[in-house]
Amino acid sequence: MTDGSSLDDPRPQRTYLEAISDALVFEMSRDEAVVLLGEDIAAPFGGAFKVTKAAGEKFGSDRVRNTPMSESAFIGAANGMALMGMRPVVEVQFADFITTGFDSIVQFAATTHYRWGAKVPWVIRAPADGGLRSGPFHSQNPEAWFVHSPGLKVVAPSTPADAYGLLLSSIRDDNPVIFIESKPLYRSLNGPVPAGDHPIPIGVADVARPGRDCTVITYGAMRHQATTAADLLADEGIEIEVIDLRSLKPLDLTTVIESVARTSRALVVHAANRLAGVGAEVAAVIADECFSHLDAPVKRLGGLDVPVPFSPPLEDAYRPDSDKIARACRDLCAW
Amino acid sequence: MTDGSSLDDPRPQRTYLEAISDALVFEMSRDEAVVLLGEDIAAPFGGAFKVTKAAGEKFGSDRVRNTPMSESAFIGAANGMALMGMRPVVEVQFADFITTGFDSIVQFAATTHYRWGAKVPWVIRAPADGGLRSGPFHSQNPEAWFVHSPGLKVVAPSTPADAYGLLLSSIRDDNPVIFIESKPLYRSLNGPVPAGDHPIPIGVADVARPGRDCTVITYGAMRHQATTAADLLADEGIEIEVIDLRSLKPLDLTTVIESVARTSRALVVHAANRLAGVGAEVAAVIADECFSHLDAPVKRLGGLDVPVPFSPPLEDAYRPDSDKIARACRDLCAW
Amino acid sequence: MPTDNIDRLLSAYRWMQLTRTLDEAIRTLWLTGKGVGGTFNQRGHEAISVGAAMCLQPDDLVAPMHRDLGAFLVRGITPRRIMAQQLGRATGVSGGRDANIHGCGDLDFGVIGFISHLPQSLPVAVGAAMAFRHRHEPRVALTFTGDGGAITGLFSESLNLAALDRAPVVIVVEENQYAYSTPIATHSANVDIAARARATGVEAIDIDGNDIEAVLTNVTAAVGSARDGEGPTVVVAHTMRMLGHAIHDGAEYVPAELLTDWERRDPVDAIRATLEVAGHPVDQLDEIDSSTLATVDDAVEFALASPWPDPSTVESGVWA
Amino acid sequence: MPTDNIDRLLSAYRWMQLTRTLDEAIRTLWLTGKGVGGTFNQRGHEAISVGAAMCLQPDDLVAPMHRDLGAFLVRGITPRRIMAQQLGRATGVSGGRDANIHGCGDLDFGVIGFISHLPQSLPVAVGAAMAFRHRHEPRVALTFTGDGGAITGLFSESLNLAALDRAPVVIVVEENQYAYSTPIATHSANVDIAARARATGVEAIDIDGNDIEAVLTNVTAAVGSARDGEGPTVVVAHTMRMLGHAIHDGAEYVPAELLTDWERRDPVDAIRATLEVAGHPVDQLDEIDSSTLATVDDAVEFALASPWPDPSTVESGVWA
Ligand SMILES: Cc1ncc(C[n+]2csc(CCOP(=O)(O)OP(=O)(O)O)c2C)c(N)n1
Ligand SMILES: Cc1ncc(C[n+]2csc(CCOP(=O)(O)OP(=O)(O)O)c2C)c(N)n1
Ligand SMILES: [Mg+2]
Ligand SMILES: [Mg+2]
Repeated sequence: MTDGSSLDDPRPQRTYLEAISDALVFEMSRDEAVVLLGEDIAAPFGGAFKVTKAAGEKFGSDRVRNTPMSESAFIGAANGMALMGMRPVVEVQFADFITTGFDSIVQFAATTHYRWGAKVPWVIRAPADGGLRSGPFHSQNPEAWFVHSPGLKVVAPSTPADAYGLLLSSIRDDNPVIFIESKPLYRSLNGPVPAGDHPIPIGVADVARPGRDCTVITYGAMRHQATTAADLLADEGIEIEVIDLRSLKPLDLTTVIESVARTSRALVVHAANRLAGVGAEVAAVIADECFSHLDAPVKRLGGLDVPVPFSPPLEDAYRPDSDKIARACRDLCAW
Repeated sequence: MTDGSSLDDPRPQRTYLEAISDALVFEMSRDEAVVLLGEDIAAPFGGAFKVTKAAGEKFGSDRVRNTPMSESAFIGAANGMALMGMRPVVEVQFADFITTGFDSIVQFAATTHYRWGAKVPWVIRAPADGGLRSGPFHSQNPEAWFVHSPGLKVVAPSTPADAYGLLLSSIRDDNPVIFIESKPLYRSLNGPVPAGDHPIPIGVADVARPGRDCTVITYGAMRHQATTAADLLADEGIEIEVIDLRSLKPLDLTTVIESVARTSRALVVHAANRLAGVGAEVAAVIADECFSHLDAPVKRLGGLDVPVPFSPPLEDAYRPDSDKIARACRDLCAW
Repeated sequence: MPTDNIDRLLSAYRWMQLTRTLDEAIRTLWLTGKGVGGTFNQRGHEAISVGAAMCLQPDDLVAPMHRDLGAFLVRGITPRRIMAQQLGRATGVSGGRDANIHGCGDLDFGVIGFISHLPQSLPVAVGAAMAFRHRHEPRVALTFTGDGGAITGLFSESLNLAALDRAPVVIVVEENQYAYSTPIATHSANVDIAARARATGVEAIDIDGNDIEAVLTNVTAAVGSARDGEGPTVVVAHTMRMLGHAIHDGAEYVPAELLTDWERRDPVDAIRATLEVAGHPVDQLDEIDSSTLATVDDAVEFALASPWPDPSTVESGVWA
Repeated sequence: MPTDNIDRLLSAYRWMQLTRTLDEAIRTLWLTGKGVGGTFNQRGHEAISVGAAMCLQPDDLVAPMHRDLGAFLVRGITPRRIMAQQLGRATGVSGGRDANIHGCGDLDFGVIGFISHLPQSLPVAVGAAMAFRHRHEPRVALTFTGDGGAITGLFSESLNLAALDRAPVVIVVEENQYAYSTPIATHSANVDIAARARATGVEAIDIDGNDIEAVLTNVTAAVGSARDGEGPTVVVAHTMRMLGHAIHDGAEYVPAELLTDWERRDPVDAIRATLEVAGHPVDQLDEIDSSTLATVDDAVEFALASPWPDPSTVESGVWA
């Protein structure tokens, strides 16, 4: 019940992965223009993580299409399909391989509407994040690159319901959307997901847990580390407000600023490398906009400035977790 | 005399471009292992900007080598050459095209030493920045992507002397270095450059102008916009300290923090897109480390969150300049 | 020559002369200091860009590159809009946002606005063709690349995708002997681009890119076969870039004899000669030339009198 | 069979058996829950990875990929270090920083540590070969890629670079009929990889990748010709991946008959049969098998007893 639902919630319980799979099937049923592209995604195999298996079984290989290992070309082809009115949803096998198609994303897709007004409505699904002992090339969090690139939207859900609702919105969005999925949540996280047509708007943060002493701003798998930390701290009498950004571009700064103006303390947390990460932007905005409200400096936690290491003790040292978050919050509250 | 030298300085006056060309020739004379790679760089043509013309004429096409339009492969080949003890200096024709070789940079070169201890001592020279009415694909400032990627160094000189001295150090550095050149300075900026062996260490900021009222932290072409703004403001009795970071990774935060602790006000400026740019990191660090010294929030100026537009009125609106800097400093000082 | 043929050639002559004249006008503006930023030269490429675009139907799609001024014109993007685009005006195709003929896209005319990163138009055209095929639409996508673009990995990846899908796409390679300052033999170990294309599994032919009839005939066949479900074709059109890579480039690296040789094969001269030999009245051709000149003069005037974009709009439209 | 040949084959048998046995030990550890993260399967690829690496001199360089356990071993990276690497221990090749056989590089043995992004080892090997040629060193670089890797743009770009420079590089393509779950005919419009390679301007040959003698003979020739300044060669070694792509993959998508067919062509069985037919005493072969088993057992024991990396070192060494 990591996302606060109750046991008698009538909505079906789905894993984070199933929620994504459901959203693909729902959108493909609703809109013929939606096709899926990626390596090994067609049925019966259904992709490295099986996210597209249900869609492939239902819609066949004409709409769930295997591609060669050619990220530049097939993301480029998605650009062409999208310009012709289709809505391709591309899976890069791991988020780490998104760099192989970088030009087609940040140079072509991102700039097209600004330059000559045409729409490039695709989604790239990027199975990201670590904690799974997968090493430097199967654990990356590439979101900051795309937030920095004008013309993209970037979404990073942390619950099954958000994954479902935000994927519906991302597919319907007329812009190229980078959809960052958190691999460690795929099968470990269950939650209620409303069946049917329930999009969640891009650009609205979620107050995952209210609190008055300090705001933790985060997204993805770290949302759950933050709420765990908040549980710990509640026992110590410290009430943490946890804000899940959900969308990294556009950023819902209104919700963040309102919260920090109230709590006067802020910690920004993400699993991505801290240095020049999305958290730097969020922290800089908070420090600016909440200047006269802050009782302590805005702090950040993120991955260290090294490639994501493989070995468990190294990866644990690399990666933020609930203990590190709790420690940082305690320090902030004692400031 | 943009860099504060006096007319009777005995050192030769060189343009920013000549200084880079000189550094290449000097290092190639000093060290056989240095070779240049890139599109159209060989003599007699000497590259899109002629930066490698002198080197090509002196050392021939064996050491100044034309490559096909294959950024992934020739940066990949530079990885192999560097691993074998050479010191390739790669020119991407415009910084904008660095994305085409992104994998070879952020995935291979950047991670190698951390993963298995081998050195990849190359430099990629990236003619960057705008203001020249060159449009979205010949005006980019890609540095933030590389600062966010563990394992690279990122250098961005703003004067002929710094370009010369930092390029010597970059070529001698045992790590992959992204060397961001500012195209608008190539031929417009003259300054004294010491001939011979005068490397400038990577990771040391330069106080371009001392002041007591507010610190402007910047780099590249914006250093000169900032010193111009400082001149303007001096007439109004406002004394701006201008810090030129020179290296973006590693960042010399000591110099920055010492300054802001003294002036109590900070403005971070760069020509690159502001959103999630390097300035966000710098601002977040200042806001944190100088928390109890700040009399006003840390502000940022940067490119807008759009592709660099072509038309002069649009590009001027897009890009920071001395007026915008002066205005922001006035606001800060009036805070 | 049958009348049909004559009419088609006359139409080609009109477009080629317009391309040539507009290009010369742009060049003049730049050389007299009235340009904004840089711009590309088109001379020598007129038969290819015009001829290939003429083989398409209105519903088809074209994804040009920087030597394809002719293709933009044939598709219906007016000289006024193009000239205003070159000069960064609000009335230009991209409203001053993109430079020279980059970003000159308009889906109303089935034209993709290209980016600098070469050859990014290629996978885009392949993807468009995949969409046509997926929806069983009888449409074709056509794109262009240079010899430099044809040595990139993206070229081989895009051809493979196209071949796997039997996508209705035609790829015209403008083999003009140079990529910027680099001769083809310096950048390509195998200069036989058609052979390289065939090895990926795509049909390929070589044609004389200065011969408009060769372009019209062969690209029409390629487009037809794509439309008939026969899959992609690469058409390697051999030509010579007669001026520098772009306006700033004097192309001193090109041997003078090479240019002299190719000057004799000028595509605009050649089509005119063909028409004259076929007995077409010279005064009618002259009449085309002078009306073309008037059109171009009007475009220049229009562009110079056009407003700059409003800087307050700079942030609008980054998202749809 | 001449003694020289027998000795070479015996040596190959030793390395192939070591590769097979080590791979099986890794598999066992993983299937019994003692693994860390994922790991790749090697079965079927032993003749290629071992044979190709055996054709190199100590000063040569190899840039392997994820099916090349044999190449790491032949170069001198010990089973202990590899097993400790697999288990993320401080004593592993990368000290716990990189996963399975990624990042298993050691320049003392002329081995490049590969990254996941395929086929990034290719341009690196080409660049190394360019360095050798530039410095007039009689050294050769050898690299491997799969059939999936051979359809990437980076493959064609790297081959072109190599051909232009006549770089002393040998590219072994491990054509194992699948890229993960995708059959070669689904990902490559032209499955004739050698033909594609030749079109880029590189010599190419096809060989039976399960026949160690074919690998040794042909790669030796390719390496020799590279060393003699004759330029690059692509060796397409045809084989079959006999298990899943990686430990988590049951490969249900592979037709059973295909595996049955190829089981009969098992490269380790084949070399043993060849040696037996050549009259080599069986007990001596059995003796190799049992000493190999002991070596692998020792490696497992060593690795399991090895310390984890010290977390306080996590930030060290990102820069040289
Ligand atoms: C990926 C990439 N790298 C570099 C450039 C810079 N550049 C612009 S045009 C050009 C040469 C293109 O040659 P070719 O494809 O033969 O076309 P041509 O200009 O000859 O018509 C180069 C290198 C680019 N546009 N894209
Ligand atoms: C650029 C890139 N995209 C995707 C992947 C994910 N991936 C890992 S191995 C693989 C298949 C490789 O097939 P092949 O090259 O034939 O080698 P094999 O595994 O069959 O030996 C894929 C798609 C990758 N490693 N690199
Ligand atoms: Mg060309
Ligand atoms: Mg394979």
